[in-house]
Amino acid sequence: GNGGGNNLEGQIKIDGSSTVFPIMEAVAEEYLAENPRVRTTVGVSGTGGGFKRFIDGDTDLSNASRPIKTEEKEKAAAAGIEYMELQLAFDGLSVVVSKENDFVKDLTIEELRRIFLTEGGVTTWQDVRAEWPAEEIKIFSPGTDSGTYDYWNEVILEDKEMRRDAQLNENDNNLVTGIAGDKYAIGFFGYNYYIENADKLNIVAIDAGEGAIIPTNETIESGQYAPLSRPLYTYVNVASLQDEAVYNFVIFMLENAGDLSEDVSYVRLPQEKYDEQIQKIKELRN
Amino acid sequence: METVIAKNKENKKNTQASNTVFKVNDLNLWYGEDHALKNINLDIDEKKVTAIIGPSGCGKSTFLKTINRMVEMVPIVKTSGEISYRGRNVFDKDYKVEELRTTVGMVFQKPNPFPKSIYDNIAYGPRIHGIKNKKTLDEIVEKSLRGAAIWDEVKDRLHENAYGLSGGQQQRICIARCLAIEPDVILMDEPTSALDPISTLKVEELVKELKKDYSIVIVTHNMQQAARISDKTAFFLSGEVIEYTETSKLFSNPDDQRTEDYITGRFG
Amino acid sequence: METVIAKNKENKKNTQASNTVFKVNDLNLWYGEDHALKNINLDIDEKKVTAIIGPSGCGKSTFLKTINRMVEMVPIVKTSGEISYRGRNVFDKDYKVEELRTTVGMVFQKPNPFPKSIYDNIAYGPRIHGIKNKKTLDEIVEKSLRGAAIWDEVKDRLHENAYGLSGGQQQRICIARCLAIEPDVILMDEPTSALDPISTLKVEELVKELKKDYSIVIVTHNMQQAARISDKTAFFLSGEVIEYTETSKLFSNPDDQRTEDYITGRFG
Amino acid sequence: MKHIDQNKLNQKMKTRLVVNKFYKGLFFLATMFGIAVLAILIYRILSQGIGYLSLDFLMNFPSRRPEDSGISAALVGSLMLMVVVIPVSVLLGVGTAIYLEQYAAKNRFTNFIQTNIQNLAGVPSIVFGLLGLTIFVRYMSLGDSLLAGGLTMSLLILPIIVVASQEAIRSVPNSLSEASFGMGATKWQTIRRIVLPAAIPGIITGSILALSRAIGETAPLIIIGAATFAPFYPQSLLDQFTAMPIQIFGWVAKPQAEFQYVAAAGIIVLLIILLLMNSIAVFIRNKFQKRY
Amino acid sequence: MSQKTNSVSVRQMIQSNKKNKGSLRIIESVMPKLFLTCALISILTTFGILFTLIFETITFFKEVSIIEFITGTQWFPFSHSSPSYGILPLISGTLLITVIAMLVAIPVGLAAAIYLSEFATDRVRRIIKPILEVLAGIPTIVYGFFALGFVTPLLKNFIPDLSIYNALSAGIVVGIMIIPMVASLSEDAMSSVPNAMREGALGLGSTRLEVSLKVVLPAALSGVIASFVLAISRAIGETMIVALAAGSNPIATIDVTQSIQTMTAYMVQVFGGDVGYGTTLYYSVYAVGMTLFLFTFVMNLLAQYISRRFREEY
Ligand SMILES: Nc1ncnc2c1ncn2[C@@H]1O[C@H](COP(=O)(O)OP(=O)(O)OP(=O)(O)O)[C@@H](O)[C@H]1O
Ligand SMILES: Nc1ncnc2c1ncn2[C@@H]1O[C@H](COP(=O)(O)OP(=O)(O)OP(=O)(O)O)[C@@H](O)[C@H]1O
Ligand SMILES: [Mg+2]
Ligand SMILES: [Mg+2]
Ligand SMILES: O=P([O-])([O-])[O-]
Repeated sequence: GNGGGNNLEGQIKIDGSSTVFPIMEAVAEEYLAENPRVRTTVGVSGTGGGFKRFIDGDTDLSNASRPIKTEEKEKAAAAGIEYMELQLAFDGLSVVVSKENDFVKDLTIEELRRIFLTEGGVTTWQDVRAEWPAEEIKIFSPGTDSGTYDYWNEVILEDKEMRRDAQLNENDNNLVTGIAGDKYAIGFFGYNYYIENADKLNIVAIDAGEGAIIPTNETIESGQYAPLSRPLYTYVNVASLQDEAVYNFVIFMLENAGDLSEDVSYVRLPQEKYDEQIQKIKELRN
Repeated sequence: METVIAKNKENKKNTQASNTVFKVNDLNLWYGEDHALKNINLDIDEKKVTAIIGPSGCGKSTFLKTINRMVEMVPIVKTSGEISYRGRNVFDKDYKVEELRTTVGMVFQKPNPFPKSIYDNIAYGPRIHGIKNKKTLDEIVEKSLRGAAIWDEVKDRLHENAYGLSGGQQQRICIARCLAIEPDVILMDEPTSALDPISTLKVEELVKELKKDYSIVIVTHNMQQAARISDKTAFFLSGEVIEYTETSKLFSNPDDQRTEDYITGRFG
Repeated sequence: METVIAKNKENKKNTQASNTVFKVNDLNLWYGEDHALKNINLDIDEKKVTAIIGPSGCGKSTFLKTINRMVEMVPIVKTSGEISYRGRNVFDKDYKVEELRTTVGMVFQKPNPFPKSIYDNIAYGPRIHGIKNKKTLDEIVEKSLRGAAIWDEVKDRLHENAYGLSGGQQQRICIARCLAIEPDVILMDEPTSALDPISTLKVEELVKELKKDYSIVIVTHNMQQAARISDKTAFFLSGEVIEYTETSKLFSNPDDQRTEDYITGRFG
Repeated sequence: MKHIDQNKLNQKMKTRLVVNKFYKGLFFLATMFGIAVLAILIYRILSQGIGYLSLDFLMNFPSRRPEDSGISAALVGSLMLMVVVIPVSVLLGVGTAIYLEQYAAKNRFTNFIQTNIQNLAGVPSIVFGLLGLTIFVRYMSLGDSLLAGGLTMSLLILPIIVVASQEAIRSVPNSLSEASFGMGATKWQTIRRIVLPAAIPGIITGSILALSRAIGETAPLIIIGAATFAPFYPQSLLDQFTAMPIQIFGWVAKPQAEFQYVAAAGIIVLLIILLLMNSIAVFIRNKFQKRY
Repeated sequence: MSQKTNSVSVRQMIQSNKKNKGSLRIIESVMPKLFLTCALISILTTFGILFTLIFETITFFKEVSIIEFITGTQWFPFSHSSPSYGILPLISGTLLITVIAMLVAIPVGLAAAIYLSEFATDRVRRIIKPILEVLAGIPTIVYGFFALGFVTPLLKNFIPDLSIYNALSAGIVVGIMIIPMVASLSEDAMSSVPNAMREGALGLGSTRLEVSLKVVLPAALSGVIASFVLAISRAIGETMIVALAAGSNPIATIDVTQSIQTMTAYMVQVFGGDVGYGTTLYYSVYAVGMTLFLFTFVMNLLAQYISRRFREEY
């Protein structure tokens, strides 16, 4: 691509979603190999935390695992931050239980709701389905600042309150450890964490009315794994695009996002989507 | 007091044959390379006060601490020779130091009461030896304090901290503490050197009193004191016993020129 | 050495009129509430050795430290009265202590060389007073070490640490260190009390030698020493000067009964 | 009546000696417990991490691929952090110690400073993180830069350095300063030429131990927001940075199991550095122990 | 004056050097002020901490009632609809960890102190003390992984019901981390008991154990207790171990097999996700930080009070 020219210098600050982090880290790493003098930092503040810094003008790119919210849009406008939304890959929120858990194979959206909501009134697995053991359910969830939580909150919880004894953790690996170590635990996180830890976890098929579906590259890309598959974004500050290094980086990112996403166990977008976005960036720049 | 006397009368009968408590044979001691005691031969008599004098660093304290094996606290110490206490070699493997030190009490140069009440100081010894009965302990405390001639001064403040006492009183508390376990021998290392003249006098009188019941070995740097209170005196010089004889003889008519030089103040 | 002598000859001319270096008038000193020096009146003669004796705690060290105002390092000290050094009151506001202490040197009870080389120990004083020239320093070091009668013992190891020396050598290093800034008066606080007899002898001889060039005030607990080396002796008792006179008179025929009691060993 | 029965006493003596022996063994085991834990901990980390430890690991920047990952950025970041921490904390710490030991009068105010320092030494490191975030990162607008991180760490270890330096200064015998004053030296001359040189081994030892604490601290850096992926060497004090504990923290959060081993390799490097610092400190302490 | 050495008299040289002593005088008066400034920085730091905490905590209390904060029994700040900010569960979690840690650190640390001070030979002490110092110098993040990766699986063998994140494992490891501190501070206190005291007791036929427990330990008691209190303070403030191994479940429980959350772990949780500046959540960290600070502050003062008030006079 035109990412070459290792005499480019500059500084790029990226922050935001932990879900998107592995993709962006891969992009930054590859970019660095070609442009060793561009100093790129990628933080992991969660989608919401990232947007706050983005709106403060602290960062050039903000990764997100959900689209920007209306109130965030308004704040950005108030702060005079112009941005552009870019999609990088697909993710499928994966609902998992421990490998030791031999009874939960699939769950309906309704059941998920009952398990995760305070008002669901469920405390043991038996309360969900009578044939399951009367053991207390332990719930693990990404922290409330994460886009993953927001997405879950929107499509599953419908903005009602999650059970208060849920363990919230910003660190997805802690969720993996927590769920893997407890036969009666359940939780959810990004597709790649499931793929990387498939040996420790059982995936739960989700039945949204059209039969139980498990997340795979195909079901996610096709949208069949609904409603839990979602696109992953990064938002770029338009003003930053004037900076040669940032511009160069964004182009490089879009050119390589497909391969790199798969590399880190996410699902690539159709190639036209990337080309279209590259086009838009180039137009913006001119 | 009565009991002590009773007991000791009894003892006297048993041991009348020999009136030697300690027999020291060819004792040598090294601190690492430093030969601190050289071929010491010396018998310590029962119910007598034996004084040890000599210039600083000649090994007086070392000798005293060897008798009750306190010197073993210094890790680099090596000894050879024999010290027999009432016929039994104190260096014997199965002679426990704790047993030896229970029968051979010690009073130190600087008064070192424990930071506890006077009562607890005295009761310490009996307690570790398993005496728990309150009444017995009370008796022992009173008897020991009387024995150390300090009962009247402290009887109303037994439960105050021993550190509230004057140096001389503290030293007598330490002597009382030692008496409480009814030792056979009492070793004293310059017991009055940290005391004022009046306290010194009191302790000296006490020593003279105590020898009725106990065998006493006393190290002193004060020759007048040795002359005043002891029956026999040993003169140490650079780790050797130069002369050991009746106190009156040693101070009036010593055999050795070095002894004479020392007691007339020509060195030390 | 030559320069010292030369210089001092010169000095002698200037000060021949008065041969008093220090005049102490009605000096009182308190440590907080504790009245440690009481109405001291005392003149210190030039090129003489003045000894100060007295029992422990009588204020000897305090008096010495007051002369060069070292006592002010204790924050609770209060003084009244006057000490005039060559006609100038040392308590004067504009009399800088550093200036005073440069002309009035001090040697302490325990040898206290700096943890530096012998050379750096001696050169310390000149250096802090701004003498940096290597050759000058070399000369001063040699001269001072000779003056303290230790040059021959250390001349081959000037750059070794002073702590490698024996106690007696260290003390002479301290004296040399003091000589290096060519003081006028030297104060010595029990300079031999930590030394063995042979080292003591050497230091005593040195003092006798030094008085040719310096005025010396020496505190000692050893009356024989005072008698051997001093010209005048002051006897202190509980912060007061009991008697101050020619040494020979004080030791043979003291005016005061307490002096007599002390020098004959009746107390202290 | 005789209070002490020789037979009983000897009987009792046997039990007492057995009890003594038993507890001696018990106390010894307790002492060994810490050492055993240390051994297990080191063994585990070595066995996990040694495979990833290589020259490449030391030279590489972080990577998404475990086998390409390296600690160099974090290592340099930690060292650069020290570039800020060492001058700031040591100068302030020794200065404070000199003031307290040599200049301060014994009054309420001095007492207050002293108490204050002791209290600061007990403030949890995460609270220092909040201080750094509020004052340096936000109020002084230093952002999550080396300077902000370094200043935060400096304040964190300042009390340790003060206390260690005070002890070192206090252990210089008074007789040495007296000798110096006795020659007409001024206070500062005495401090500079006599007290400080004699105290310096103690000061260095204490400072190294304090610095090794700063190198291993994680929580304050998390609070002030040291970056997770910063694949470069900081060029200036205002650059963002990553540090070893943060890098290790990041690796452990990775989905791939291999990164646990990478993290272990990172811990090995961190521990080696700490061990080196500790050994230097112990060496200095033993070498210069009590010479007066 | 001698001709051989061309030097003037030292006294004259000193005299003439005195003229350029002006700069010396200035240094002499500047230095104390400089050092005082250094000392003032430490006070400034304290004020900085207090100011920071108080200021932001007040902002927090404008949004959340202080009564709820102190008396509430629910800590659920993440809820979008109805967050609750009762700090009790966090305090309970903190205390639970502290108690477990102390149950490990005090007996083991004290026993080690007694061994080192009263039983060990000089050589053994010289070897063991530096090793313990190494143990104290290991970064807490390393201990955190150790707790999660080793101690928890180990305990799970005995307690199958153990949550993967639990108070027990974190508490034990915090305790282990603190052992060297208790051991070395207590050992210092015991070693400073004069030998005369030991000799006195040994001379009465005491065993080493009796000397240690009946004479030395009582004499050093205030120093020993002060070391405990400092250790408690340290346990309260410990962060990375609990953040990694104790979980993030703010419930008030005494069930040590459960996941809990401490004050420090909460702070890391929030900042690990870098909350936005200015939100209630953001300020809540300061309120928790303030509480944490008060706890440790009281402990530190207590430790100082104990060691000052009950300083032994032997
Ligand atoms: N713990 C020790 N380690 C090494 N050497 C020692 C020790 N204690 C004493 N010594 C040496 O043994 C010799 C005899 O010492 P000791 O204390 O027995 O003399 P002393 O006659 O009691 O002297 P003083 O009158 O000063 O008490 C001295 O040379 C001393 O240096
Ligand atoms: N720094 C101090 N603070 C308070 N009191 C002191 C101080 N130094 C000495 N004193 C008191 O002043 C009195 C005189 O002490 P000083 O040291 O001058 O006696 P000394 O004659 O030199 O005794 P020694 O022969 O023991 O050296 C003593 O009562 C002592 O307790
Ligand atoms: Mg002795
Ligand atoms: Mg004196
Ligand atoms: O970190 P998130 O992708 O869940 O915002």
